[in-house]
Amino acid sequence: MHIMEGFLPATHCVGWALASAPFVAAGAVRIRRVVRQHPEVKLLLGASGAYVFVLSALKLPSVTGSCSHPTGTGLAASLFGPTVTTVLSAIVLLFQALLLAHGGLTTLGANIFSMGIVGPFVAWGLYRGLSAAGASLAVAIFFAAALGDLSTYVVTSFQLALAFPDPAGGVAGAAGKFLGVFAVTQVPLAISEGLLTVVVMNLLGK
Amino acid sequence: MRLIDRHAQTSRYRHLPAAEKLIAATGAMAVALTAESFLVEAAVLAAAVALLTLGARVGPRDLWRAARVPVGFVLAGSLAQATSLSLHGGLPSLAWPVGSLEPAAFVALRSLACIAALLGLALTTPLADLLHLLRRGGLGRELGDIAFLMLRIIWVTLDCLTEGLRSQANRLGFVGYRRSLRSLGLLLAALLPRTLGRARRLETGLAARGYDGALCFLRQEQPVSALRLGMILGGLAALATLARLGA
Amino acid sequence: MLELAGVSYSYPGAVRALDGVDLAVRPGEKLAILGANGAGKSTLLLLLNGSLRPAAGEVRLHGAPARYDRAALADWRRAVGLVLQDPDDQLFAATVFEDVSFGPLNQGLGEAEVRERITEALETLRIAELADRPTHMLSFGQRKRVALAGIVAMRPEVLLLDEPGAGLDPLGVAHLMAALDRLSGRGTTIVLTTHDMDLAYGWADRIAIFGEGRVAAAGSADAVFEDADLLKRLHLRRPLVWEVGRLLGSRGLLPDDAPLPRTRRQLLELLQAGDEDAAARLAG
Amino acid sequence: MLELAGVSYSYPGAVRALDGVDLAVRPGEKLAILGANGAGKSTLLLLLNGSLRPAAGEVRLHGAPARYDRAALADWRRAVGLVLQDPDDQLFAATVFEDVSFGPLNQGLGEAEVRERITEALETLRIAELADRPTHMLSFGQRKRVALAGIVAMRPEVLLLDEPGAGLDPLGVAHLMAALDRLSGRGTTIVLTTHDMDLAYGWADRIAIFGEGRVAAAGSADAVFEDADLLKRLHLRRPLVWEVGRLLGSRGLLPDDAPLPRTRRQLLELLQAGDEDAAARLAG
Repeated sequence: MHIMEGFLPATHCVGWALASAPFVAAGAVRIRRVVRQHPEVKLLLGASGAYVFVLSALKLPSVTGSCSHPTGTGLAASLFGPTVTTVLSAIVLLFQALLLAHGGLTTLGANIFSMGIVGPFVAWGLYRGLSAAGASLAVAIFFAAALGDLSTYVVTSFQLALAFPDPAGGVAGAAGKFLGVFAVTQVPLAISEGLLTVVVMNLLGK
Repeated sequence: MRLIDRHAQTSRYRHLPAAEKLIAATGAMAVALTAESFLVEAAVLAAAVALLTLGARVGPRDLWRAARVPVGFVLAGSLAQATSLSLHGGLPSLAWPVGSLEPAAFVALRSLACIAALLGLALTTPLADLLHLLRRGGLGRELGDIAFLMLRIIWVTLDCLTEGLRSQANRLGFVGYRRSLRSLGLLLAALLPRTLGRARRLETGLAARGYDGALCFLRQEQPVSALRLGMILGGLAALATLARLGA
Repeated sequence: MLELAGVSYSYPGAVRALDGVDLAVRPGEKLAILGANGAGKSTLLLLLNGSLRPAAGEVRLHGAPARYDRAALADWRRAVGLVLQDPDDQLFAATVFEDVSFGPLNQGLGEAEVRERITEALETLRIAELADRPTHMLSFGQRKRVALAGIVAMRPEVLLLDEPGAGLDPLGVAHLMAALDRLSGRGTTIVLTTHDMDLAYGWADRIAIFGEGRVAAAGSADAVFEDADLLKRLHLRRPLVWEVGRLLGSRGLLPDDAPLPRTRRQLLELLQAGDEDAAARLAG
Repeated sequence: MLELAGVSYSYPGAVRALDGVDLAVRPGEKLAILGANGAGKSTLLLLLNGSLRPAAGEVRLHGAPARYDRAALADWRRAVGLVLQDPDDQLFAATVFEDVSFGPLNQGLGEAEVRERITEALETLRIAELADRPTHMLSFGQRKRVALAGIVAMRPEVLLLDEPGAGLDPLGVAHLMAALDRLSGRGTTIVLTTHDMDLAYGWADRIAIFGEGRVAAAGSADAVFEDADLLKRLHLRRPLVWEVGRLLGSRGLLPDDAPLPRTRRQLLELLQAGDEDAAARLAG
């Protein structure tokens, strides 16, 4: 779920950009090092990024019948690792803003934080954790991808709540509202994305 | 998916320097984000829409198609902002608190103004032109190259995806939720090795052209015009003044 | 049985691709649609199976105007199968068997029936031995045939093929056309697009010339290839076999009672037969 | 000038693709390499420009065995340009102009020189009007020509082309072959692979038949197409123009002094000329 252009106040835009910057920079430094040692990785990374973009531009059928775009971060994180995924997601989010008008330039930092950092790291952590705890591969992948997607939506709702706290319920109340408004599309989407990722990883594992 | 790009590639403003268009769009966004008056937001929105429809001659239907997803988000988000959630005996209840409508409406208008400014940039400027600015302005050689390769491979991969979806639909792959999910899974799983394979073949293809790890190419672009830049900055200054007066 | 009436279509932001196309496909026929690259032949096929919806005009299936709701489209695609040009866009599963099973399984058929369909389709295309092979290790010609088998296994009444011969070597084309003849023999209506005039001439019952957004001529090969100006304007040229056959005929060099040759083989046999006639005359 | 001596190569996990290939490319010639799909023609070209390294045997450039270090490869590719079959494997930039500039820039040329090279290459391919167009909005035929322009702008001595005609309609092929003729006229040596026998027959100075991992025959078209058994074994067939020309010649139906026709146009003109001869005899 993207926060659209102009929706966040200027201070929040700057704040989230600063919060995301270290993660993107760390990933960029790592990519730069790998690419300098193995120049052929550059093309593979370009293709991987294109794949992540196409993935997130796909219309996903959802159990409620509505259609929505997956984040793709769960699949991307399990294929390429969270650090690389953060950088690729940052570029993908920039492309989405300029090719689809989804998200925006002023909200890029906030969207990178939810979709490029929290999502992939939650997915990656869950995948590692559940696998280590002895869960089957399908279960680990399902929860990693579904909760990775869901965490993006939860973080986005909190970002909105921080910007627009509820006069009565404060930030927590506002978060509840935003979670509620977008739940109709986002919860079924997370389940679909989890299931889809299981199908894809099963096929790729063959 | 290709709507915005198609407009950007064929726009009357395509050949204006990307830097000018970027300054105009981000400048307008900056004014909109810092202003606190409805009038200024409305002025930015009106200016961007006028430039798009009258200047760049984007049809109203295409403009709506490009804007509908972000506008949907803005409406839902502002609705949530305008209402108030409180707990009464454990049950959540919604209310429309007095005075909540105005700030919500302001945020909605501000967001629409910024979306219009973003579209003003996106519908007139090919993404590659903006990537050039970014590459020069700190994105770095490696990431810049990766972003360019991504852009090129995205188009090729999208063609494969469209044809794949079509072929699966021909074989009734999207009848029902379970089948749809399975079909999409099959398609994505087949697409990954294909996309990575393309990267390998592209490596061979570029090597035949002397590729040694750096993607260099010559650009044809108009130099930034002091006159146009002055007009853009003048317009932005006028908006900023309006914002100050309004506040 | 399948009909376009005044159909127009254009891709967003592009010049009009189809502009008032009328075309009726007759039951059981072999119809070739000829046109230069970019003439809109693929668009035509996508309209014929409901993948695209016309901006104006209508598509009729068994006489009734086509509908574009989910259920109607599913029925339509059961009746009208479309094979796209690039096989790589159409193969998804790990093995040939699995890939061909995709359509019949989606039709909701039972396992025994699905197996029978797969066996039959692979048999028709003479690729039974490939059943267990991974799809990514097939040659281009094999992949083309597997993609076709995936549609054939759904037993459509009408089979649409977009440039079936493109990228194949002569042997690959011959294999594919032989399979189409077997399908045609069993009553399947076949429509294909091609820019290979000789291929169309040798194979089709009826030819439609497509260009400038509409069907410029349709009918028997002889009628259609008569109009040299039209062909030239649409960047097409007559089949070489047609040209040579005509010229030889007009010089009286072909046996009087023989029909004009339609395939390379017929042409060469007639020429050789002429040789033997001459030899016989010399000897006698 | 460019030579394969006893070259073998196999892809990991696959049967041997090339098995002791000997082939010498002569300066300034137009050489067509004929073979069925999957015969290994593409592998051959990749070996000829150093993209693959032979498992056995050696590649010689100007008489010296090729080396595979970075500097040597750069020189090699300056001399020997390779155009792949799928243009999407060779294009990477957002616009045609930018894309064509890539090769010359890699050669270390100055900006003015690069601009001149681009103009010339686009001119040679008659696509000057595409300079500003985004690569992803070009048709397949246009992408093919842009990919070729990207190599032509590097002014190689030898130009290698993998299936240049594949996927193009007759007009597209004609445009491409005309561009190759212009390049050949300026002294560029051209080697292309194809499975279109008529294309090779009409264009090439010399033909190499490739199959079963080696060069089975090489020489003039007339010599090479003589061996019907070999062609059959390698799933190739003679050009139709060759067959018809021979049969007509053997029946004395072509003017005695005229050489056998090599292109469709020559064949048809000869047949028509024969018509007029006959008419003249009747009138006289």
